[in-house]
Amino acid sequence: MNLAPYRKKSPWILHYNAGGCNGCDIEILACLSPKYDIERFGMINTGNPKQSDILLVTGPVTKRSRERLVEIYAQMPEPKVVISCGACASTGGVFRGMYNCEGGVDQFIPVDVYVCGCGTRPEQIIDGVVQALAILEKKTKGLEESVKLKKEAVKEGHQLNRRHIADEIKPVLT
Amino acid sequence: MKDVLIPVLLILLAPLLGGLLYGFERIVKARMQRRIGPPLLQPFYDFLKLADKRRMMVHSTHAFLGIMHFVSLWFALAVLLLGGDLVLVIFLHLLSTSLLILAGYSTRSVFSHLGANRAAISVLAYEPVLIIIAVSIFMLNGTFDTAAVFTGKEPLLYKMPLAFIALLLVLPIKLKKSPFDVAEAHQEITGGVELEFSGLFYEAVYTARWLDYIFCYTLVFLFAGSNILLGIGLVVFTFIYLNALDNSTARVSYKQMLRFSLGVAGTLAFINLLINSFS
Amino acid sequence: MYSFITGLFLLPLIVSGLLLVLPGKISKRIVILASSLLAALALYIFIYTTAPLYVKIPGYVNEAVAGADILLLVYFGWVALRKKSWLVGILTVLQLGGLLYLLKALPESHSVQFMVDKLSAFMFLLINVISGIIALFSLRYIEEEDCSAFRKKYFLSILFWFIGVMNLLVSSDNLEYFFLFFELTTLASFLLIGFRKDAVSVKNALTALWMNQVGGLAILATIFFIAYNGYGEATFSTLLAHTADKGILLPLALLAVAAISKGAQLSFSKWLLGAMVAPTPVSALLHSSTMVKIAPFIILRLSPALKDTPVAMVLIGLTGFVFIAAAIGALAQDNLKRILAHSTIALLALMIMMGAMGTPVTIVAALVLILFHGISKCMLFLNAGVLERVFHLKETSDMDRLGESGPFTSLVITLGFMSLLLPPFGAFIGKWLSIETLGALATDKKILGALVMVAVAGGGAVLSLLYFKVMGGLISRTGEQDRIRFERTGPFYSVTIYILLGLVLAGIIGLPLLLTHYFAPVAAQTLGQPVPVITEGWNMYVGSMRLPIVPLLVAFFLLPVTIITALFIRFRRVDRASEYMCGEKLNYSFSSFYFSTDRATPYFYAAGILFLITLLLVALI
Amino acid sequence: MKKIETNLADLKKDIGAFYKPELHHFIVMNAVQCGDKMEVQWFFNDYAYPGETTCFYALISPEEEVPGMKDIVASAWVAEAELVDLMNIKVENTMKGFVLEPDFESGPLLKKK
Amino acid sequence: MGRQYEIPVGAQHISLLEPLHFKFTTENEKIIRTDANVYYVHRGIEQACCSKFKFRQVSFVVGRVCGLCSISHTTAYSQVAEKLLKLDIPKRAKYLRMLVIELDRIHSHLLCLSHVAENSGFEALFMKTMQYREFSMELLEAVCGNRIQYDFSIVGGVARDLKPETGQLILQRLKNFMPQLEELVGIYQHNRTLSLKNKGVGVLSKDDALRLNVVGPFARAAGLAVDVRNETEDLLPWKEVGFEMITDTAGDVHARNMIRLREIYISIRIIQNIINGLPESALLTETKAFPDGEATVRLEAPRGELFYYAKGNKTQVLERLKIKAPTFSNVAGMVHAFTGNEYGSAAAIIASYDPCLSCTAR
Repeated sequence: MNLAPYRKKSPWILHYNAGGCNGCDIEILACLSPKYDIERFGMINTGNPKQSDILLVTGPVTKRSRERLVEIYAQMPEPKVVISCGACASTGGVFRGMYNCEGGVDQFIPVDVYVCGCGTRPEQIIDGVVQALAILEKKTKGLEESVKLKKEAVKEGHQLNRRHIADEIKPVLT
Repeated sequence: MKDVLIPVLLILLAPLLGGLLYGFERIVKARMQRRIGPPLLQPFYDFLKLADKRRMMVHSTHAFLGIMHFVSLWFALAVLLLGGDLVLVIFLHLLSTSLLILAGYSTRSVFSHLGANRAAISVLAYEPVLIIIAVSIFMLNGTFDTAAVFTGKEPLLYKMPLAFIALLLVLPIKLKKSPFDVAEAHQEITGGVELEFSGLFYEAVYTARWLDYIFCYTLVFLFAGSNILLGIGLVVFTFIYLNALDNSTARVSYKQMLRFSLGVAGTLAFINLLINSFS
Repeated sequence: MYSFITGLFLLPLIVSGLLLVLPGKISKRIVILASSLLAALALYIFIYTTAPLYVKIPGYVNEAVAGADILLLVYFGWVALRKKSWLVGILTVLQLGGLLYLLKALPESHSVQFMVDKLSAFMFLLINVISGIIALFSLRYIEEEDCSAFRKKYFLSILFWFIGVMNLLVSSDNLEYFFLFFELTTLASFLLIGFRKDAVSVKNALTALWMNQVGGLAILATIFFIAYNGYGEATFSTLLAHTADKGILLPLALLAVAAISKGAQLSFSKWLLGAMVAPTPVSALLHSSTMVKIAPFIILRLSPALKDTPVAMVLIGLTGFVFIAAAIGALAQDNLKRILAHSTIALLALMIMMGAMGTPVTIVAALVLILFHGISKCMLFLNAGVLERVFHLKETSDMDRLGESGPFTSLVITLGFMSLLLPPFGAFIGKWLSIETLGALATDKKILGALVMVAVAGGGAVLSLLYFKVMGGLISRTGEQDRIRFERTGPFYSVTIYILLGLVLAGIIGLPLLLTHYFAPVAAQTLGQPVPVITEGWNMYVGSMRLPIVPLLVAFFLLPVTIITALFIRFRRVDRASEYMCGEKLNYSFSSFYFSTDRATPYFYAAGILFLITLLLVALI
Repeated sequence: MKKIETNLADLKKDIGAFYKPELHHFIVMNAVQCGDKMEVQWFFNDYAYPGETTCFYALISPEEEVPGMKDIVASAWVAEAELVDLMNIKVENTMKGFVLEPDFESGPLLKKK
Repeated sequence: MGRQYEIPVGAQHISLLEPLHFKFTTENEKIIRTDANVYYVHRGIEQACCSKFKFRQVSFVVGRVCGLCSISHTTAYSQVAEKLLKLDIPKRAKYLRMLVIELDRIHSHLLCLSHVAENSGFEALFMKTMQYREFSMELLEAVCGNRIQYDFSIVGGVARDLKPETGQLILQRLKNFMPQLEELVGIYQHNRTLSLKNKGVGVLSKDDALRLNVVGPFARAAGLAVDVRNETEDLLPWKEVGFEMITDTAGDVHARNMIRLREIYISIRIIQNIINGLPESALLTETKAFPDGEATVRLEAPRGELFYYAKGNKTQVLERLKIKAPTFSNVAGMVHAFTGNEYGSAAAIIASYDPCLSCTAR
């Protein structure tokens, strides 16, 4: 039985602020509110990586949050998509090149949807999520290769020990 | 034939009914919060999606206990619907809860542990009340068998209104509804014992919640005896009451919950027990 | 049959003597041989006893018994002098005075002194099988004890002596004999509790001594009142023959006091809690098969007479209170042995309550509880010993790593606690039968029944919280360890625990059989009325209570099988993820809820004393 | 803004004499590079209207250890810990690593020569 | 292991908007010690402002210090730059700055209140508050052109003018909002379970507030009358537009909720006064000078006193810029006020501080 079509009917989101200015975070919160009501799409803000499908990351990745970002990414079971919300999560934005910023979520984990804006609007976030759902349907269940993870892509059906993925993060000095 | 067929059908369809009930409840809740809410079949979409996830767990003991929680809860529900002994049903339910609590304890995860601690406290809060209610029922019927309640002439509600109120007061604890959802407490311990489950293993715990709905509403239905109309009325009333309560209260602390449940609900059930023993 | 019973009486005593003189190597074999022989004898007697067997004893033995009594009391007096314990002194003087008066005033008895009926045979089974296992366990345990070689032999010797005395005690009909053996068990426990000879041990041993002496005094008073009322000889049979008489209430109440003191109910609970200082096999012995089980035994013996008397009502009230008080007290404990001790007190209360109610179902419930509580508690205590010796753990809060270092021990302790709490274990069946019968009591006795009902429901919930707390610490381990390897603890430790585990699990499957063929006849003979146990399709009826077999059998697969499978199962092709710690990778310290009941304890004791006074007052009026 | 000069030896005495919890509140501690020297500043403000900002400052060389203010101003530890990491000065009883990861170069706010 | 239980909250936790890490050491879920790590968001803005960006660009950078109170940051920076340039700005610009600051305060306070409700386990109230909050976001969009990150203040004045019809729209929406605000006050004040969760929880006494130098609603709830709007008038004429100090005495979460709700009334009054009495003048004062000397500026952000220190050296790039955010002053008080509370209330207490760590860490 092909269950892939049901993935997009029940996307549970996890939100992580990797060092942003809060602007996008409150807009994510606003998405939950009655005006935008993201639960229409079956979304729940789980707050728990182990039961989430979509990771919403905001903010340029600061040095202190980079390992936490990879850790919670590793704790999410595939298939999963990552949405970088806002300019700084996508590229580093105005913070790019600052001494404590790594600049952009895609430096660490594979990102599927980039949502623009500073700060990004709820409509844009919802649009990004809907685009992510289309990607989610096509995803495989293997772990994806990434810039800093230094992990080979893992095929479906093989056992993977995720316990030490974040240990392999090496600091990048700019 | 009919006596057996309906319970068996109910038992087999329990997850389905529970899922529908849960989906409907999510809509009602959303409407109460002036939102549109998810579609009615949302729980089943969740179910199918969870089955599709890559499998992941902390360790095998933990995952296995979660599955057995679902199995044993279904079994407890079956015994209840087939007219089994009420005290035995309560203890079987305790057994299934205890498997989940043990699963919570079995990992070295802080929130899972905390959730298990709180779930154990919740057991302390509602179990004595349920047992007292069961004994009150025994006094009226002379037997603990729920079959006798389902076939009884007069609805229990007329004889034990206080016990019914006590049941209503402890149901939010069992169903993890505000104000007594300390065991789940999303903002505090992110789901408690459910936290470490994922994918297919979480599915077992997630579906067990649907069974818990059926279990609790069957307990409510007991108070109507053989009067099906009254039973449906009670269930609808309880449904509305639970959702209204959920939407108008904040979560209290576990100490306040324990004090309230044992103090108020326990006293009500006890008074009802005394009344029953004197009448 | 006579010879078998005599063997059961004399074998432990002979072994006890031999162990003192023979060298260590041979004594090991003797212990193994004697334990298995005793178990076999007890099993044989239990299976083949039908009608009560009366044993007459020649007159000169009576003299010897009287002499032994006096010797024993003199020894107590000497202990009182040496340890400067005025309580023991006063009680000894009182006892000695009473005994001498009775010896002088009472006529020489010539009737039966021993009566072996099914209840005694049931107790034989419990005493000899469980104590034998404990003796095997002690062989290894005592080797690691820090004391002289003679003291080690002495320890085993007292153990067997204790078994012998218990065997005699549960079969004596004559109250004078009963008094002697009662006091001899007191002496044995006094010696065992004080075995380590440090200040705390000596103090707690003295506490045990004087508290149990109160019970002895109560027995002496019983004998006096039986004579005073002119019922004839002071035997249990006499008491049961005069059930209709009103004057019997006082002797009954006094014997109940004796039972309460032995059974460590409030406010005598201190001695059992203090007994923790002794080597762990002693605790196992005291809690599971001997000593405290005298309490439900006395009540069961008297249950036909006790039934529906005011004394029984007070007793039910007291035990209901003790059940919840002990459960709450247990919640505040951290030491594993103290937790076990509190739960023993709570369950003993339940057994005494069931005995005092005296209906067929309750007697069956009491028997089930006595047997399965004995097995489970013995297993738990022996594991506590293993923890102490192998893992050097005593506090439950230190045991959070046990699931990693000692998975087998943690599994067994988990199962042991579950067996006290959940379906389908034997102890649960006993508890369940009690709740069901309490419902009937509440219909019958209104307020008392309702109150006791609440106490049992509340106490049960508190106990389940406690067991969760302990099990939670035991079962936890990190995700790093997915494969379980059982630890090795040594042959004597593991074999005994395997046997007990087997007994616990066999109890689940064999329970229907045991109920129909063994428990029901025992209860029938004890009560003097038939106890119907009918199997009908998938249901079993004990009296009016229905035991559905299917749910229990399924529950058997759900719980013990689940717990054991959960440890061994390994899911393949499933990813291992780390625990969710908010993305952090720090180590956090764990604990559980704790509770303090220091403030409530004095009130509990005061309430216990109040109940005791009520008990005597009710009997007098 | 009122600026009062002080030195490391008199610092605690001066601030202790000035700071009354019910009259002033501590705002922040700051450091500015002045050539080879470092100007360390402590800002206080009145609760009254119009509130005036008072700034104590001391010129130190980068190796010198600045006395901690924690016993006079209970909430000063946050500001001290931050300055230690960002400006690479030494403050009594304050460890590095509160603001920055251990692997980072010290004193990122210092102007590079 | 003993009786102590260490509970982490953060970096990622559902009750937190921002990454911060609390380690609560608890006994029976009662907090006995709190360790806080608030520097997850440290990005290095101060250094960038003094090296990468010219002083006129900095006002857009400091706006990104915090998304919730970006107008306070840009305004405070503009003011400190104007002080360095010795610039006087038009009165209409001052009024417009106050208007946006107060609108921002309304949205920030409502967000904080809804977050407290959510973390107290009162989901319906969270939804309700968020729903009512949307009007302020729409108004801000109408005034500044963006829902968050307004970039409204620039050095020398403001970037956009307020059209009269927008002013009328604001007045209309505020009038519609009043009954909704009454409803919220009723719920926050009287809901029984919410008071169980909030009353007497997370208490900071007045003495501690003085000792630990806390600011903003956190301090005002403890009875400490500290509000920059009450202390200075040289830069923004607060008293002219009807500012009023609000304090409470209880110092608990409930008091902080009430302070925020009552401040919304004051903000509404200020906004109405500003729109009704908006002076006509230019929006911007131009200058070609470079910043020189040092200056400090204090401004009341929604969370309390915002402090800017700047030093110029007659070049395009500043010598030093120091930002002291309100939460920076509150960290010591925050860590202090957890002790003795239930862990179950911790999330609600955190939300009631309304911590703004992205400003604190910069």
